[in-house]
Amino acid sequence: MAIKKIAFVVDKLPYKTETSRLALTHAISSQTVEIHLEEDENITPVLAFVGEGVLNCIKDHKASDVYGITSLESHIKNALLTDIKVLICEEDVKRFGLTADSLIMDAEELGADITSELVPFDTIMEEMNTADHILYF
Amino acid sequence: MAIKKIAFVVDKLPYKTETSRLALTHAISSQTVEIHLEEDENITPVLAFVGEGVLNCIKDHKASDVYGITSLESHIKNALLTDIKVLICEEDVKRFGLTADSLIMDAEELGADITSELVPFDTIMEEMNTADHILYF
Amino acid sequence: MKLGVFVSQYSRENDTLSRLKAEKLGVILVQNGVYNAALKEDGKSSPILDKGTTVYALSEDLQTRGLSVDSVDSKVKVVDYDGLVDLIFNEYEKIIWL
Amino acid sequence: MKLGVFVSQYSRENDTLSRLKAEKLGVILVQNGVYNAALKEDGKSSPILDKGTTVYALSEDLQTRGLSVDSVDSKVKVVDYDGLVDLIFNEYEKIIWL
Amino acid sequence: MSKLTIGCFSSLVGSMTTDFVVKLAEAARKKGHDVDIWLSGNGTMLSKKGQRSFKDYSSLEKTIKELVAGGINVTACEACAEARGYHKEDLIDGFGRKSMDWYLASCFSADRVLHIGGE
Amino acid sequence: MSKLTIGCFSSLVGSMTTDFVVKLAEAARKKGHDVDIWLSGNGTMLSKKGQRSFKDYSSLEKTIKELVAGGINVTACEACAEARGYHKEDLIDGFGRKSMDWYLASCFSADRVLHIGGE
Repeated sequence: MAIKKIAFVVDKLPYKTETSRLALTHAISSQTVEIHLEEDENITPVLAFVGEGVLNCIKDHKASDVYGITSLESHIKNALLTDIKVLICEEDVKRFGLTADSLIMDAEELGADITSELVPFDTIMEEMNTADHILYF
Repeated sequence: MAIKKIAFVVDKLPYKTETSRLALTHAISSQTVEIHLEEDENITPVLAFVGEGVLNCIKDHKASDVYGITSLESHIKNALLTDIKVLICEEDVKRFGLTADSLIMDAEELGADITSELVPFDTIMEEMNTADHILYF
Repeated sequence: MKLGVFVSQYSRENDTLSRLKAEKLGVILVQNGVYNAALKEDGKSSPILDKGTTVYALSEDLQTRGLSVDSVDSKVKVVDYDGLVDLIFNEYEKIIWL
Repeated sequence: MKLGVFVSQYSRENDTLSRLKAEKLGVILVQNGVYNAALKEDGKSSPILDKGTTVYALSEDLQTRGLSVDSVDSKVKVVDYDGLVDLIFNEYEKIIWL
Repeated sequence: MSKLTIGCFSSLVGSMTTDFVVKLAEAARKKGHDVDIWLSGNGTMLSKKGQRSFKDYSSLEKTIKELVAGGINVTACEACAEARGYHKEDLIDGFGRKSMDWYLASCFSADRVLHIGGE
Repeated sequence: MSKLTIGCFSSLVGSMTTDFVVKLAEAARKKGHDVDIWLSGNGTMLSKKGQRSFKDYSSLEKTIKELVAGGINVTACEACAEARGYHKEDLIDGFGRKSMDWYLASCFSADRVLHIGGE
């Protein structure tokens, strides 16, 4: 069985452009990629937030109330719901004075089984190292 | 006679987006603005390059040869040809290790009478101060 | 001149802002500029707040990004779109957007 | 991993670049990234050139901006689009664009 | 009553700049000000008819048409639009299409100008 | 022969990113490589038919149609295009329009991927 790993790495702020949003929607589209592949082929996505990208993970976005658009928060929760590994760089979280309490760590209310993981940058680097391709958003 | 001064200040690099190009084309469009105004009204544009914006003024752009598009250089020369005051911040020029020799200082070959001026930032600040409106590109 | 400067990006170093001189200078944080109002990078609030100018931040853009009004530095005045209109017409004569 | 990093912007400080670790790391300056190859801001060449990695710059993007190949720092190898293709396929396995 | 001219150059579908412009114009109008909006560069995107409304994108066509009906002037740069393949028939009803000097003339008569640049 | 997939997300009319993508694809094709180009976000602009050619903007429609005729695959993100008001009939002949998973499948079979992000 041929499975390829693609690392989606987000280091841009939310809402300035749609960069981080497209990272999320493309990662989630791995759920339907089989229709384009052979029977024994698949893709495993891994999603990592680094640098200013970790600010996408601050919880309680009001983008929908204020501007009528889906928030990055809801995209991240959808990623968890579809069992995509979500990694957040702990050095950057610390640098910005944030803690797990202020971040989107789970999507329990949607019924997601997995949670976001705060990990050292080296862990994210290792994911890039073992990925077949890196999409750097 | 009511004349208003508009300061076009460029602090963005060329070619990344069309920002600096639009600053030039809008400044030059002051030449035809009378059609929208009363008989005794007019606009005096002043164009200033500051910060990384001064890099627009490096001469000898090959944008046309390489990518088939008008260069910022030809826009700046057109501005001089239409007698628009062109100011370049001398502190920034110095910071980037440039001199007047490496900059677009005139458009003699097109028959322009005026030249670019290397001036201290304070002079540019004073132009902003006396302008009616500032368009910061 | 009374100059209002919209800062729309999160960048703690802002060369342009630090060079501007005006009789009255105000900073208005919008879009990703609002991170400057709330984040303490390496434990320090944004240098933009220490220029001695009045600093405003747009409440709608704070909320969009999950930044509560409570998390905003005490130096910053929070305004909404209505408040922006009043700043533009009543407090400043010229406005630039960085 | 053999990682080729396209740098498309002029920014002397590059947090991302300084964190990346790879068995083989190369920097490829394109678009406004090419200013890093030629400018000496405050008399110093760009810190990006001092990372000990091989640095390339795209000749077409240098010329577009009025930067002659002669003005490029001696640490930088100048390549054209043809050369980029070879770098992508022969020198690196994975590529990212900053 | 004073006049505000907003030049919107940077906006991309998917960024929040057009949203900002529309909300600011709405708030200014409510307070009785005149508002001109100039769309240039990628900002001309806002003038394109028939943008499908998705939850991931703010859908501004309806709001801005109401603003135009309420007296706001929205004009797009003709050359910038054509360069993007937006022709006359693609323009939202009620919007204008002019050359760049229109923006300067609008600034001439404006009490305040907010020029939002290109990045 | 190897395959290069290029994801072009950032490109704006007026920036040089689409130019970069087209020139790189051309050079790779000349050396015998397969090339897939995925246009997403503002990159979908490149797929819009009828962009008028001005000297201030690189006009890529002719070049990229030749590349497609020569075997390069160019596919635009359907949702991103619709959100911008680019409908099926606006698509340049020979280009594809697919959902996002197409890009991942293209990456699956690619030897090299150059993903150009959004700013």
